[in-house]
Amino acid sequence: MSTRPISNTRSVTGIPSARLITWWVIASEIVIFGGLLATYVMHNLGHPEWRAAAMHTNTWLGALNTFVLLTSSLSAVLAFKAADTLDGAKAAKFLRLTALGGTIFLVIKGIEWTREIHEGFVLSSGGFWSFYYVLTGLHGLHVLAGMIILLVVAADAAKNRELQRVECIGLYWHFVDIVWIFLFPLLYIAR
Amino acid sequence: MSTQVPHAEQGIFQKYFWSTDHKIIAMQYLFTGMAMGLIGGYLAYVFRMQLAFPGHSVPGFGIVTPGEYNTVVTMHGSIMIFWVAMPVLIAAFGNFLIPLMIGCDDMAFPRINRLSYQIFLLSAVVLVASFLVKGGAFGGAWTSYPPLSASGAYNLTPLGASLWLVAVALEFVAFLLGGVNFIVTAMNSRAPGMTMYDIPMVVWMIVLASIMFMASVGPLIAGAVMLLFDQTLKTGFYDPARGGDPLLWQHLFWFFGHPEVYVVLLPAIGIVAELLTVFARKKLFGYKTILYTTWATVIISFLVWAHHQFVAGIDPRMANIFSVTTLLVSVPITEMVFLYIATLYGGSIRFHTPMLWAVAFVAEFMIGGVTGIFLGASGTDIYLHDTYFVIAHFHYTFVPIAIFSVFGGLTYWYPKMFGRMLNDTLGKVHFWGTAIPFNLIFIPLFITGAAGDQRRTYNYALFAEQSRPVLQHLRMFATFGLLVMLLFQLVFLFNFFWSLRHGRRAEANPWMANTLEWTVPSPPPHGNFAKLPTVYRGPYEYGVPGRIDDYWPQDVPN
Amino acid sequence: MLERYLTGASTYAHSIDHLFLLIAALVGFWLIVAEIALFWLSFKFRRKQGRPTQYVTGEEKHLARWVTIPHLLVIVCDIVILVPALIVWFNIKQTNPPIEQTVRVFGQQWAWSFQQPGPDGILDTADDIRTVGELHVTVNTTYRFELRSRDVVHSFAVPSFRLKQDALPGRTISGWFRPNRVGTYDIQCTQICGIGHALMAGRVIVETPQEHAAWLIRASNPALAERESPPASATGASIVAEVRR
Amino acid sequence: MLANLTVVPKVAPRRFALWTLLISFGGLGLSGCRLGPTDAATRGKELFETCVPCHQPDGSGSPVLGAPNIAGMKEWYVEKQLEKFRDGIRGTHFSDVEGMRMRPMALSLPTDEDVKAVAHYVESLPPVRHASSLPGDPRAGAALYATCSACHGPNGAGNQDLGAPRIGGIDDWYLATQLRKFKRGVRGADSRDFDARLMRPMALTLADDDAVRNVVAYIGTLRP
Repeated sequence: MSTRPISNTRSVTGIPSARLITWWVIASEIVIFGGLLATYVMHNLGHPEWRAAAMHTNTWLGALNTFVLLTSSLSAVLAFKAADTLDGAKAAKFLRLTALGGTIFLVIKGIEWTREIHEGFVLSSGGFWSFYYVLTGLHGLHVLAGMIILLVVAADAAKNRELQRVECIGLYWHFVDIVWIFLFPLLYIAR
Repeated sequence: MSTQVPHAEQGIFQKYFWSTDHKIIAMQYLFTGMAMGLIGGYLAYVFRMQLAFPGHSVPGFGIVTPGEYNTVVTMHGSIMIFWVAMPVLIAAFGNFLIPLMIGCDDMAFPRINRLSYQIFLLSAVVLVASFLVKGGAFGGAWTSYPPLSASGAYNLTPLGASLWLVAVALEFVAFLLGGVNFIVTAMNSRAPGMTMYDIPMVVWMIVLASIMFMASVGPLIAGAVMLLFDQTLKTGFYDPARGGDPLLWQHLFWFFGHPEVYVVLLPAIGIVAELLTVFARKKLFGYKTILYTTWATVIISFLVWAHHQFVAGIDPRMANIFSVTTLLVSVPITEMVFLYIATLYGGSIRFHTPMLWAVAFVAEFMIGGVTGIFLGASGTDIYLHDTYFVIAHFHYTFVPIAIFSVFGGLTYWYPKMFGRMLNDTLGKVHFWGTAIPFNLIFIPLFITGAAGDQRRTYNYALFAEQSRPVLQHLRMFATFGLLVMLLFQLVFLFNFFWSLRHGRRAEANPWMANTLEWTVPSPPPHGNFAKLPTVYRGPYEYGVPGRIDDYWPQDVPN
Repeated sequence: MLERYLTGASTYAHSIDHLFLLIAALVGFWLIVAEIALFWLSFKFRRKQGRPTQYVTGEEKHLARWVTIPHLLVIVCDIVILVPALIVWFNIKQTNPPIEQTVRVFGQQWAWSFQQPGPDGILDTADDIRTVGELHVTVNTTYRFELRSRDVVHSFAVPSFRLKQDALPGRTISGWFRPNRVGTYDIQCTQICGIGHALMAGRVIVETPQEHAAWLIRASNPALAERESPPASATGASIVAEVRR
Repeated sequence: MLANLTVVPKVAPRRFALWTLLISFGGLGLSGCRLGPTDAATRGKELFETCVPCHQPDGSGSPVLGAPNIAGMKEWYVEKQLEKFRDGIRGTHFSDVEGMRMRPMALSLPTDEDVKAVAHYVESLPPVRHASSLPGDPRAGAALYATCSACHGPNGAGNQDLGAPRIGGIDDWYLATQLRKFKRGVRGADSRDFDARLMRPMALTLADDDAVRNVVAYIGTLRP
């Protein structure tokens, strides 16, 4: 790529621009998920019958997914530590491990969806299911996007380039993780 | 890691369509916005002609059927706010001014910037394409209330409704990307020595607008996805028969929609602050106070949204709270306007075209502001809600915002953008030909609104009270005003394109202004500054006692 | 003030009109003061040779109070407006005066229809009178309306009554009005409801008790009505001609 | 110090602006001439745009919206029905949901001449036939149709003198809906609707909904 503009290298606040913009992107994502979750919670309070629908989600698979995602976050932290010591190859290894975690998450999510669709619960089967598919689907898209970025960053990091990006994608991955931490109890446990 | 590397000669496509240079991207936003503005103006012409001569064929359009009328007003509203005011005020001026005014060579993330424009362009293309699909473009008002918008059987523009939502959602994403870039650039990439209070007001305002946009639009993006699913996948988020709630959309929409007004207002008043100080040769009266009042406005504007829904079936007790917060928002805004007026005190005012726009902005915006009180007071809103009084009110805010301040800004920064001066005489002809007819359009509409004319009505013939001849004459008068105003825009277009080639060459600082963009050649070269500047003082040091020059650029050591 | 533009025909029309007048007077005053200040300053401090700019930061106490004091006065005016505004709102939307009659209002694409008690005076009995586009009420009687929508959001508005309330599908929203002037008034739909939005016209006919009783007999006995002249509904005569008239 | 900003350029833009304005005003004036009536055929076609959202560009209707197939319907009948809608004779019954959607659209036609123009255009549309959508026994319906054939003709072609429209080739779901409306008095109850008041007792001879479907199925076999 061409050279970096000066504006990108300046840091008046003391926070590197890359980290700063990651935080702002996460902030805007929080508003999107926050709005959706708040809407869901408000509706859930007004519809006691949704509890019955929520009984059909598989708590065990959900819990397993929580575990998978938390583990992948751990490897994202390890990748950041490796990048901090300028060990690009190691960072890349951990990033790919994180992406693998994301893949497992999506596979399990896919199994869940398949089961639910087989049981006849689809997007249009009522309020709870509409929210369920929209929330998990939107989250799944974020996981997918995160995985792609993880792999791109890993490819660079393996050649010891752009190591500052390891931290940014790590932050983003934690955010995706935390969104799941909110989704899991709301969709699987609160019945 | 250094800039100032001489860039290889790029092809036309590389230079104008694939550039990461903030100035080119600003121009892309500006010209896209202007093109969309022409469409929006044409639509206004169509529905005003229909209202003045109902049932007659409108020259250049044909007979306006009820369905077409809905489409035309819906698209006029959507285009003017989302595809004209937003791109021009925030993106075009933001992209052009922020790096230049804070003294750096580009945005912090130039490629994100390019991506933001490309998504925006895509959204504009989707919107324009929606005119061509079967059933025509969406006709359920720019507020898009479900269940009307949620079902093709109700709105009768099933494809248009979905395309409209897709276009709006894409537009939001584009401005989120652009917005985080603005915020980070202004936070991190300022020239050495530029403290928070040395930032020119317009940069502050664009950044605050971006933060506000970011904080308000999220729920609506989620809401738009839900509405899209209601339209296409038969979910029931907004369908009361299936456990949904039509009011939910109204809350999500107005939680965004009201801050959105301030999102476009803030850059406009930022531009006006620059114009007033430069042409009055005055320091801005109470820089910090203006900043605090802006923050107050930003915060309060998140708490007023339900004043659009007083009679929408919300709990009537809630209306009291929102009535109070709505009148509360008038407090900081009034203070701000007073400070702007006070800035003129003791000045030495030059009435060049940009200054005319700036003063007209303040004068007209005040009318828009005070008429808002009638609508924020819940008692009178029962009667005035969704009448032409509302239309006249918000046009008295939006037209100064999206037209007056934009023309002021364009005439002021034109030499910096294109390296040539606009013709001042033509500029003044255009100014008077816009500002006077503008009042001719909307003052009659206040009266028809107070007489009960309801909005989005293509023909009042079935309403005995509304088809009184006097009201019809007022409508015709408003249409006359619009025609005159539209014609005078030709003067601007001519001036704009003629001056590109034939205008007098502009020196670096033709207006004797202080801010950093005037320290570089006009137009600025790629990379902006030959030597990156250091800032020694605030942006509005005009008429400082003891100096020979009445201005004191920010980058001059003493 | 609003009376000049449109007749008021219900008991609360006056309170809204007075509130409008109060706001107009207060904000009008401030608008004029501010506009005069703006134009006077623009004129007074226009560029003159040999008159330098004054260096004012806005922090100076003696100057800042020219902004602060008017600003405080504006806050006072805000409160003066707010209190009556909330009172008017409370009286119209939050109180329930003693109800004498009930009428059910339905909005649908694109007509207003009404269900009223028949001669027995009770709603939801066999003799209920159902009308489309026309509501007959008695003058000086307090009506409670129950508003419903059959499809999309509509807004039931009678400008002469200063009455406006959105109708939401799946919900019944009630309110009240008390007409105090005999005559025929427009019913509008003020919330966009599809391509027929502008044509969703109705009329409310405020009658004396005698007229209303006569209408009630006619309406509840269709056989009788057939022998009389057809009811005056919105005509299909040239709508261009109506505007020109 | 800013005095030299107003510069007289080489080409006088003032003169250009004047001409531009003059030409534009002139153009507007000329275009104003078009405000007068255009020829009826063009106007009918243009006004048909009002009907398109529900009845579709080819006039073949939309069952979802309850909009009948009107392509090729006779001008006299379309005009008569539009006038009935405009006068509040049709589309003003409390239970006539589709009629209430149609009435405002009929009212949106500016003049009676415009009604004629649209009706003329509707007749000029090539008729469209849809496959049947309701279950019904055409053989059982044939016997019932004897009552109808007196006015609507043995092949369902209609009879203008008797005010009977063509029913052959009309979509079955629409015929069934209208027969039910006649039976319930949703259509034909207005004292001014003479044709419909003739039709109502005929519809009442159909004993139940099976009879309605059967006769509609038989009408579906007619080729007028």
